[in-house]
Amino acid sequence: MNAIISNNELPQDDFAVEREDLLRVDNVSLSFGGVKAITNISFDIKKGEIRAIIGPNGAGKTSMLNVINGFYHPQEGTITWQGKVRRKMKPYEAASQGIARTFQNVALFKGMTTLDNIMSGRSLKMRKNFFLQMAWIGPARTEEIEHRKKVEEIIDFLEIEAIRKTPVGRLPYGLQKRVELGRALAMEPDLLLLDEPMAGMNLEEKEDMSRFILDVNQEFGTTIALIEHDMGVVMDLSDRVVVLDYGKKIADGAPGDVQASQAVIDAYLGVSH
Amino acid sequence: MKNFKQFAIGSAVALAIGASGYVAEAAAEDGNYVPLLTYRTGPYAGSGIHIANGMNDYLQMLNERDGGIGGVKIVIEECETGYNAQKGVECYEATKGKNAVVYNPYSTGITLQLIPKAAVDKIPVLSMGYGLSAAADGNTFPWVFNVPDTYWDGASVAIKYIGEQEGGLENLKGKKIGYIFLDAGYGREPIPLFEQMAEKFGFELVKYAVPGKEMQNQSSQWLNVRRDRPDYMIMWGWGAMSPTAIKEAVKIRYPMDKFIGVWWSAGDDDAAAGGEGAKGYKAMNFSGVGSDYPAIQDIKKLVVDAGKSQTDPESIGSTLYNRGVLNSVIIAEGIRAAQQLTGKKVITGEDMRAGLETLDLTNERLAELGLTGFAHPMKVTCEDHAGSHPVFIQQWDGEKWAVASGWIEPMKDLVRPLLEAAAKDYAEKNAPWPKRTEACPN
Amino acid sequence: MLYDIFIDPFVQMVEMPDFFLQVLWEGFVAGILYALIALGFVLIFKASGVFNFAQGIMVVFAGLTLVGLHENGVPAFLALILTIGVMGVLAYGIERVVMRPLVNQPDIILLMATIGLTYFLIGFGEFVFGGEPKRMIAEELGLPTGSTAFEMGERGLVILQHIDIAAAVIAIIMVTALGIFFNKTRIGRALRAVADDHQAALSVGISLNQIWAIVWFAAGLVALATGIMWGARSDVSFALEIVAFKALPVLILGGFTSIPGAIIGGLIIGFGEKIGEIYWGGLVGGGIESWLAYIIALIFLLFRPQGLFGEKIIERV
Amino acid sequence: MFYREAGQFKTSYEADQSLFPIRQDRIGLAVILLVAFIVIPLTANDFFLTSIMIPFLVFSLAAIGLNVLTGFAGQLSLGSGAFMGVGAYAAYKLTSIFPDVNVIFLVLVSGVFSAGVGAIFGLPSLRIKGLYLAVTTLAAQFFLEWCFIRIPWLYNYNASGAIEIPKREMFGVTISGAEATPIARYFVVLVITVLIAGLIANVMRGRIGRSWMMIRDMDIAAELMGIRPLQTKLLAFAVSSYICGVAGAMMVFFWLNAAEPSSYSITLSFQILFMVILGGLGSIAGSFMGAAFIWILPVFLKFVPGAIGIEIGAETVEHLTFMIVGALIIFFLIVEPHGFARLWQIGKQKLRVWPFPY
Repeated sequence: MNAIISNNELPQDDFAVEREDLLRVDNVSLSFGGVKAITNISFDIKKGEIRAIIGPNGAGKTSMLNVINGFYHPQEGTITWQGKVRRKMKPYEAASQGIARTFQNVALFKGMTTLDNIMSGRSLKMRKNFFLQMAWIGPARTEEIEHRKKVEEIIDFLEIEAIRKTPVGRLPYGLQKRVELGRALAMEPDLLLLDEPMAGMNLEEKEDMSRFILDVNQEFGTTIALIEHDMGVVMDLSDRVVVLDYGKKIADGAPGDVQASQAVIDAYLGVSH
Repeated sequence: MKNFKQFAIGSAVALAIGASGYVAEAAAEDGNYVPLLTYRTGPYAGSGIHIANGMNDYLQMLNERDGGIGGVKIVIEECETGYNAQKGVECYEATKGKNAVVYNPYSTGITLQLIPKAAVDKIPVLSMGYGLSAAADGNTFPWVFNVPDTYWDGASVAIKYIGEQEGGLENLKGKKIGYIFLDAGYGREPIPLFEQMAEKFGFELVKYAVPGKEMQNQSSQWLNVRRDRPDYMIMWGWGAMSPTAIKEAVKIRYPMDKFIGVWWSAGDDDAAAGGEGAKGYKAMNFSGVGSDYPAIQDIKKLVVDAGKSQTDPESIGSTLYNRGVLNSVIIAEGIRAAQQLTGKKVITGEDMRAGLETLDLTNERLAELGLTGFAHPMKVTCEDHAGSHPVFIQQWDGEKWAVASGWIEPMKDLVRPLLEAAAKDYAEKNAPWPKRTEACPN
Repeated sequence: MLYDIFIDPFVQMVEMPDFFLQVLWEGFVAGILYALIALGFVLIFKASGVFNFAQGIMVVFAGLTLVGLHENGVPAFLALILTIGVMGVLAYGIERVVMRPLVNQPDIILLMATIGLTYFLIGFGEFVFGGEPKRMIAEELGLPTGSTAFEMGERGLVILQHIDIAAAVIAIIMVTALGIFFNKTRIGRALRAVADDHQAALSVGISLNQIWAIVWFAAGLVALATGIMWGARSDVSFALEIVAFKALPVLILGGFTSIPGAIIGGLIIGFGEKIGEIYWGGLVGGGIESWLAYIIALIFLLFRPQGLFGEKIIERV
Repeated sequence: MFYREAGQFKTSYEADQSLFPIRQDRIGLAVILLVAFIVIPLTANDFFLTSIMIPFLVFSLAAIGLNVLTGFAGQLSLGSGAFMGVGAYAAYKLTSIFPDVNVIFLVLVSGVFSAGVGAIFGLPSLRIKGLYLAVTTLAAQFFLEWCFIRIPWLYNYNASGAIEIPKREMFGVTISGAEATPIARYFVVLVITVLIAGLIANVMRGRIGRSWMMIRDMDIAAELMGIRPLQTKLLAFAVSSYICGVAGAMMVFFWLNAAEPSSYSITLSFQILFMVILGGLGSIAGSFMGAAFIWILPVFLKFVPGAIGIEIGAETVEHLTFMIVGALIIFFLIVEPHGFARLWQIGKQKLRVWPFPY
């Protein structure tokens, strides 16, 4: 058996050693009134990598993302963001520090158009105050148009020009996922958290989405943390994989190694503990 | 379906906007147009219906019996306000163009809205025994009439009557008098006078406010009454407040003969709500009790029995019904006086103002009208549009009202200075308030 | 000032214990009546997620129907039975005309629909019965109307109205009956199933329409009981409708879906309001009853947003 | 056919983001403004102005105010009536303290007070949502109403407990008080309403408007995208209350002339809410349509039957009005829960593809 299975002291592979940590999670535990969602988990995300988080249903993957972007506050453990230990923070603070995400169940702003949804990703970057906005003419309009240009670039990139003015509630699921990705990209994040971006998609849509994720990573250099159930996609896309089961980390390493790990196979196939 | 929807909505909105602009503005040429701002709906309908019936039926009767006033019919139109000031203004705006001669808002709120408009549109406001007390000052408010009495007159009568019961006003010293009132302009209006009298006569005034929303839920107020044990209770209630208060008073076993309501809390239904226990409840009044008056019999015969009214025959002669009748008597006499003054048959609001200012309802005149003893003689002067006329106390015997005192004069010496000060204050606060330019017709 | 706020009220409570007891009793009775109104809300909210603003007007409508029938010569008990029938027809009508076409709409739309219903019933009720307040036919229905006084000490006196006692008894019977109905009968189980998940309930063959008609009918019965009790205290009139707003803070305290919560919430508001008004209201000029309940609910919400009996909500993404 | 945008190309983002990108809409708006500013003043009678147009505009503005909060930011409020009251009382106090300052300026300033009060009562919105929030706004409604009655300073210790609007002039024209002509009041109300509606429409197409809609549609996602929920909600409360406050002040200054506390009761709050819901949540044009419907329909029902010779008792009309308004509310909620604004859009879509069905 390979050493990567042991929980604590993990040998770093070559890829990881070269790059610096963007985010470190150390010994994090989270529980809801007695129910443990996450138990003592540590891992890191390196700058520029695609890091997959996998595990069976209920393993605590989404809870982990919620911890990372400040929506849940772990009872124990620390999170280090770009070298600084982060205190308890609000989700909007995490957002302003450069963490963006998409959601397992699409969380688009249903009453707004595709364009407005993606524009909403620019909120943090817009500054003009209420009174300027009321007047519209002048700085507020200039700012709006400037950001509109950026958004149009993203729309081009994701190939969703045709649905620009369509309210997102009317779009098919696959496109909604794409718009959601666009919205996260509009924030120009340092770290992009993708929560099952390909759930419920057919093969073709999955291929498109995979291509977008790789492009984002390579063209914009965005670090990506990815939760996904499709092992093929995970193995192809990600640089490193962390595996959770019942709120505990059971494996961490390069895709190939993880795939071969007995603990992972047990977790997925179901072995009595 | 979709098409139909748009069509329906589109045409409904278009029709509504278009047609409501062309609401009949045609003046009533062949009669004196009297709009009645009434309320038969809403939380105060319980009191409003009787008033509305009384006002309507008397004018109707004049039309039936005498063919109107001075040979000209009265054109009566009711407009429903629901005791709501917005709707009241709406009614006013919709009817004033038809050569309305006078308005009776029957709501302190609506009266306040109309007071400043009256001078501009030149249509007098007759707020009989309600509205702004200060409006009795005819020099400041030439267009507003609140004959026969203001609330302040009523407040002074209540205290005077209590004084009589105690064997003289000087015996009020050290007594505790509770005042339970509808927490609105209406109920708050008498407070300054009560406070002044409390100081002067040395009694303690305890106030119990009943919010309009809570008027059917007064147990807290009456618990407080029970704790404070006032020697007398005075009530300024309207609508559903009065019967609830009487019930609660019965419940805490308050001595009913020491519980005195203003003339608006003198409804038959109000007292009847208290059942057997309400026996002894007293209320001020200035309009006749019962239906044994020839004029009221005429109403019964010519209007109600003829099916020309919505009045429930049993309610004829009830206090609030008779109050409505008295209101219409004043309107009719005002029109008559105006006709005599101007020689015109169809009068305008300006004529009516002059007519009301010369109003002199003597005992002889009342007898001519078939209303002997229905009200105290009343007279309006240019200075005094209320006249501070005497008021009597009636008592509930378990089934009907019975007169329980003679006519009691209000304390004019106390009320009048306060009225004048209040009128001055009003004019100052609403500066620039127009000076009186209307000549005195007397 | 501080003395008036922190000490004097308690001194008064101790000095006049009979009066304090009376205040508590009045609070209790008011609380029971609030609870009855809240109960109507809870029934409908539980089964359909609709916040039924029309409950207040249903109280008035039921009371007016009862009194109106009696005034037209129908014997009291027959009138009661007929009124129950009318409430049944009303429930069926509401289900058919309002609820069914609006199924699956957002909460606020359903809320607005019930406000629309309120307007309609105000107009309809006044159209049929007229606007004047009517005396409740408590005696004719065999409800006690007298009062009993208990003497305490020298001047002490606690007066209990028999009608209030009857109200309390009826409220307890209704809550028990509803409890049994919900927990022990087939329809009750179906009702709880619907409350948990409409679609799942549909998929196991429960008829939503039938259930809704039943809860609206049950709410109508509660409204009738409330109408009789409240009507006997004051009068049956349209001004009573406003009392329905008091049910909101009660529901906040008790939770929107809990029947015992409605009762306990009602009692807390009833006691709180009366004690607050009597002992502290005078400090700010009285009349604080009109908003005290809401402020109590508001403060309560800030500390425990899920209500007394609700569980802490875990938000998920 | 007539409403077709084909051939209208936008060459800049600027043009694409304008309020009315389609030419026909711009023409339509121009016609409406022409009617409002020229045709109506020239032809309308006093009744039409004072009982229909002025209240309609005042209510439209109030509905826009509530729409900012409920329609755009998704926070249900039952307290708009009281916030209107705060504006009215503030404007009244201001004009009695500064009688020489232009009353329109004071009306606009009075909104600041209601904005403050609104923001205070908006504080719980951080923790409370939906119906629960409705209760806190109800607390605001009842508490403020109580204040209007119990704080005599607010109404200058008038014995009547009501506020009465004194005569005020601007450029030699009387614009408030009983002597002000309906035309003068109409113009004041029209200008303020159109102006605020325009400014709010601008806010709605920019960042702040979007941030409100983000909170409305998915508050958690909005927060994860960097929207500060408290600030955003409080801003919505403040802006909404400001507009309601100005509308409330206009209501008493340019329409009613006097107001009692009961003028700003829960009934008013409900009326405004009806307008917003029927007009369409999140639509400024819908606010106007909703206000027109809720205000004008009862007036229509009240006066038209009599005018065309149908004899119905005044109270029967009132009863029927209640029944019809109630039934229509339910009817419209059933056929189109998104209000007139959506119907209007559907209508435009139909026109666009006419004569084909789609």
